[in-house]
Amino acid sequence: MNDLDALYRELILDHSKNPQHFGLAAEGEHSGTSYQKNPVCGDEITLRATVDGETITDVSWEGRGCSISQASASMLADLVVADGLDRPAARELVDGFREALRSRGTIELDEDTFGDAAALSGVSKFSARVKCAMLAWVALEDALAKAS
Amino acid sequence: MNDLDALYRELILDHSKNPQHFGLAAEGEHSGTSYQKNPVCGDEITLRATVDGETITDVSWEGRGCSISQASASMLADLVVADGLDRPAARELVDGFREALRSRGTIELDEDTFGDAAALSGVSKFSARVKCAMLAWVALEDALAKAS
Amino acid sequence: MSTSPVTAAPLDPVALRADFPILGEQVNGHRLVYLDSAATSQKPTAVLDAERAFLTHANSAVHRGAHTLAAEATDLFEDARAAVAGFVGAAPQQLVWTSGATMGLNLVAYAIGNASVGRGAPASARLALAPGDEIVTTAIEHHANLIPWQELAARTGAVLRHIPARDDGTLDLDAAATLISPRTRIVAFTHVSNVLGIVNPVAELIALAQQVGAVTVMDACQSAPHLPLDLPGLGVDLAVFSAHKMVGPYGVGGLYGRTDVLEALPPFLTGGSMITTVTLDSAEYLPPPQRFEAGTQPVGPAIGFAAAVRYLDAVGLENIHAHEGMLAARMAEGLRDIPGIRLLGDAAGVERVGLWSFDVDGVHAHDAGQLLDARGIAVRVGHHCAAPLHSRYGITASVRASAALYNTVDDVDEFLDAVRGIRPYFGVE
Amino acid sequence: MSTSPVTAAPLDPVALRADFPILGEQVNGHRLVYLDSAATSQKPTAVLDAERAFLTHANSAVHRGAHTLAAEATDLFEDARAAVAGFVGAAPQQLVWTSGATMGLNLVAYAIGNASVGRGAPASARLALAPGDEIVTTAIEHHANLIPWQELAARTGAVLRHIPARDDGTLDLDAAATLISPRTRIVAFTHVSNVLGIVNPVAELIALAQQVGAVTVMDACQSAPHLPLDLPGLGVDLAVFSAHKMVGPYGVGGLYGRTDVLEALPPFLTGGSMITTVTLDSAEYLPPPQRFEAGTQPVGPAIGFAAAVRYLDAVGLENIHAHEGMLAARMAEGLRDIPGIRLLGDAAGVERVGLWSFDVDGVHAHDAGQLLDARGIAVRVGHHCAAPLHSRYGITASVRASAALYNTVDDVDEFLDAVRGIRPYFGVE
Ligand SMILES: Cc1ncc(COP(=O)(O)O)c(C=O)c1O
Ligand SMILES: Cc1ncc(COP(=O)(O)O)c(C=O)c1O
Repeated sequence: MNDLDALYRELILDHSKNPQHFGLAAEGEHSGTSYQKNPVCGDEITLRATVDGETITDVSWEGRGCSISQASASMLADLVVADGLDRPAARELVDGFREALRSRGTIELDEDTFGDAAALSGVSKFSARVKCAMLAWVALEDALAKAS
Repeated sequence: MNDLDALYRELILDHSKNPQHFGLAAEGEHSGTSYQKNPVCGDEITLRATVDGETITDVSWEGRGCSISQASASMLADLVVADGLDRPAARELVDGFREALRSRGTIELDEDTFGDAAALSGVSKFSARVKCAMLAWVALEDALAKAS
Repeated sequence: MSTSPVTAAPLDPVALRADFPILGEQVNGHRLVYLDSAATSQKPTAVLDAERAFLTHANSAVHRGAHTLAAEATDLFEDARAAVAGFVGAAPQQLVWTSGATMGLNLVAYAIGNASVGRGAPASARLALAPGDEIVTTAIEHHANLIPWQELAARTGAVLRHIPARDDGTLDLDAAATLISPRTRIVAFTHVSNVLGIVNPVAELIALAQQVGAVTVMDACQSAPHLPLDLPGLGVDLAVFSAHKMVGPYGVGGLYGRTDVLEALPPFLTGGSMITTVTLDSAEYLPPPQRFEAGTQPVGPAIGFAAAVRYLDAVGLENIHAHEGMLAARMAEGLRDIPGIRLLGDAAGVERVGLWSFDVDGVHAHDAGQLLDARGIAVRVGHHCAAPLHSRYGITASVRASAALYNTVDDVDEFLDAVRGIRPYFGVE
Repeated sequence: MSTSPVTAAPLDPVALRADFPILGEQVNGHRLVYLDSAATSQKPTAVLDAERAFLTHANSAVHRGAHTLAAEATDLFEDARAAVAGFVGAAPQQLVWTSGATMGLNLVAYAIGNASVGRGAPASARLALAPGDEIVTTAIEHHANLIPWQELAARTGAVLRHIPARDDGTLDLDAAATLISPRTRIVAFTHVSNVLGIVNPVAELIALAQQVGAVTVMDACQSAPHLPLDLPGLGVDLAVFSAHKMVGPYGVGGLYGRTDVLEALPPFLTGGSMITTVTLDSAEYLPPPQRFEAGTQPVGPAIGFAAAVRYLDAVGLENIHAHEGMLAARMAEGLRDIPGIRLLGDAAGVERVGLWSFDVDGVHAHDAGQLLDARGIAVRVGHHCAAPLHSRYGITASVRASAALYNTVDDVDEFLDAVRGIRPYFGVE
């Protein structure tokens, strides 16, 4: 598989065409919302996380952008909601994801931890696209910090 | 004679040590005064010209600066006063002097026209010093323009 | 001039490419097809050599020393000014060095701001803005010719207004005639938009501004590398351009000014080499251009800039314009035939430079650009620092291909072939 | 540190000279003795090569493109930022690219001016000046660290005050302690004067400023090339320096800022690449350092700047400082023995860099410099952009000899020999 096909795996194109957890859930007492933007291309995302103490009970989002940024948001929401992650686990997840994406192709994301998002491993070879893939993850970090 | 000795001819050092027409004459009805400054080194000159119609009846000056700028002012004053130049002649003199000084050593100032100031020919090989030699001559141009 | 005329002797881009070593690079296993010259151009060996020769044989502080090397450096630096000024038809003392077009536009905006709070000479008062005065710009500007005016308006209480564009990318001159009124003090506009590539009717805008006594400010970033310019002949008051888009170095640009306007403008940056007298409490300023050149100037880049305009002149601006017009026409024809491609600013019968921006239906610009990049084709994706213009077209980003004198018909054909593959690759039918 | 310590391993200037091809030039039939590095330094081949390699292999618009070349250029550009930031002990995001020190100081002054008219974020208010607030600078500043504050004071109604210097060139710290008061909002000072060469007691000035909550701004132009710097460790809020004085290229400099201060500072230049959201009527700005980097940055010069600081680091700043200190001591000893020479700022027991300015009794500085030039010795004559300091000494101009890492003991001895000839040549006994 060449680098381009590794970047645009089928799974990524699928998620970007059928984004999961798209459409913001209603704001709740224990939700935090984050708006993030990539200033170069104008891509943007709004992500809302709802918590119950340390447990994350819901993640939803809205936005527009390239297939990488959309797929990444969709995969992240899937992962957090499906696994019912708690905050520390989510923080660890974001850190691990960031590290792999900045690794210039030396760290692969493993499927056990990252689920569908593991398909984003190929992005790390494209330094200009790391920001696209990170957008939702940064938004989650920020939204969790705001949610009480 | 090397370039440096051609720059600092005896005559120049003499004028700079014994500047002629130094000390501003009293301001008269038909005098014009010009203040000029070389911003790089702070050298300055104030020159006053008095006219009677088209005839220049007096030139005096004050200032401080390098030997070239001081000698040049002294020589110019000498020349204009001694020859009793009229305005058009003075203007022509300044133009001729400027042209020679900007010629990078290709035009010599002739003694018949420029008197002692012909000794300033050597300056034209030193482009950074042309401003020093021109200071008084620019001041004369300006003072004449102001004198009515 | 008509649309893409091939009146001048054709230029041979293949021969020119030998002067640009980077064009021989391989990218992702393909030869580099560089179609991002509107962002920054490549630089010929002559420019690199000129700067290096200066730095290894004559480098020294200019306008400050009396020693031989300093005098030599000063002469070369002032020769460079004369060359760049001459390139736009101006006299040397009408050309102010800047660090680039953005700085040039900020210089103008801040200097007018300074005049507005009473700084400068008595003549500066004519440039002062008061609350209610109007600054007119257009809806198609690069952020560099928009945000400085927003900020100036905010600082002075002036009102910022925008000449609208039509769907086809042309400026609405009727609206301009209404917008530009006796309240208008400044009219700022781009000669060529970096998104649309259309040569704007700047003579008409200048005429409208002159009728009401407004100062005109032209962004010539995207025209100076591509069209013959005669700024004094055009009658514009102030104009800016950047060397790095003109096959020249980074770090230097030019601000052209009409003599009386430059003389009325108060200083912007202050510091060394722009003063006559300084005490601890106040300073007096030199005449233009030195008044605007505080501190050590970008001497090496300026020397390189002169080599760049000499290079462009040697090729011939008419030839460059004709060649790029031919490439633009070929691009447009090809792109119009590809399903799902929407060209931005596809007005008929207008003069153009060699660039096109477009939207690919169903595929984000970033993804489209990635596909081209995989084939060694460098284009730009994003809003190209013209976000409001993209909003107007209902998009946040587009793909832009921009040609220069060193691009070939092969470059365009490879680009078109790659664009044909975009929607299929992403499964958009 | 003590005065001119030779604690570090000695550096071999003769070996280093091979890296600076210009030092092999002949001037007026003599070998070039370059003693004008305080005006601008010479640049080693490594710097020229780094810039050229970038321009011929990776050149492309940074922070704007998604294509491979643009990504590569962006990585190299950000690596350069990290290198230059690291050179002064800072984190990359604390280093703003400027076009030079003058622009850096103007950036700070104008940004504070913008805060003073209500621009910027709520946090910017803490930087705003009101009439009666005081800006304190010193009596020994370069015009670049004086006139921007005069202008800022004039625009805001703030009052400018000056810490006086003693006859021996040292700053009067007692006077500073009185001058710096709760009304003081900014304290701006040079680390090393470009006329006196004395390393000022900046830690003490910073402590005084911190006691009253004033922002500190340091001009590090003449220290950054010569002393090891740890700006965060020093505790200064903002500091500027220029690449061209640091064996680097023209057209680029650095502004270091404490993170919280940079975050509070409103933008100065506006335009592309420093924004998040732009509409026709308003814009929102990126965090530092991008907030201050409008438009295309001096990418080539920045790459060269990184190569320059790597070069300086490889030689070792301690070694450079020791070597230049040794040269300065030799110069001073020689000059003090020559009749009619008056050294400016000949304070005992202070730390210094390798420069001396002096007055020659009975001979104007221009004439003295000319004589040296005839022997291939390049020194600077004039007021060195510090006119008020020269007025204080009752002169308008002086001769300055300034050394760098590539100067030798022979350079100093030839210089001294030539200085001995000045008064005899002009017939002054
Ligand atoms: C002490 C000092 N400050 C500021 C400057 C200005 O630096 P630049 O001309 O590089 O902007 C200089 C050099 O001229 C200097 O020596
Ligand atoms: C139309 C236009 N104006 C202004 C600019 C800003 O130029 P620079 O980034 O060189 O300052 C650009 C390029 O980015 C441009 O294309």
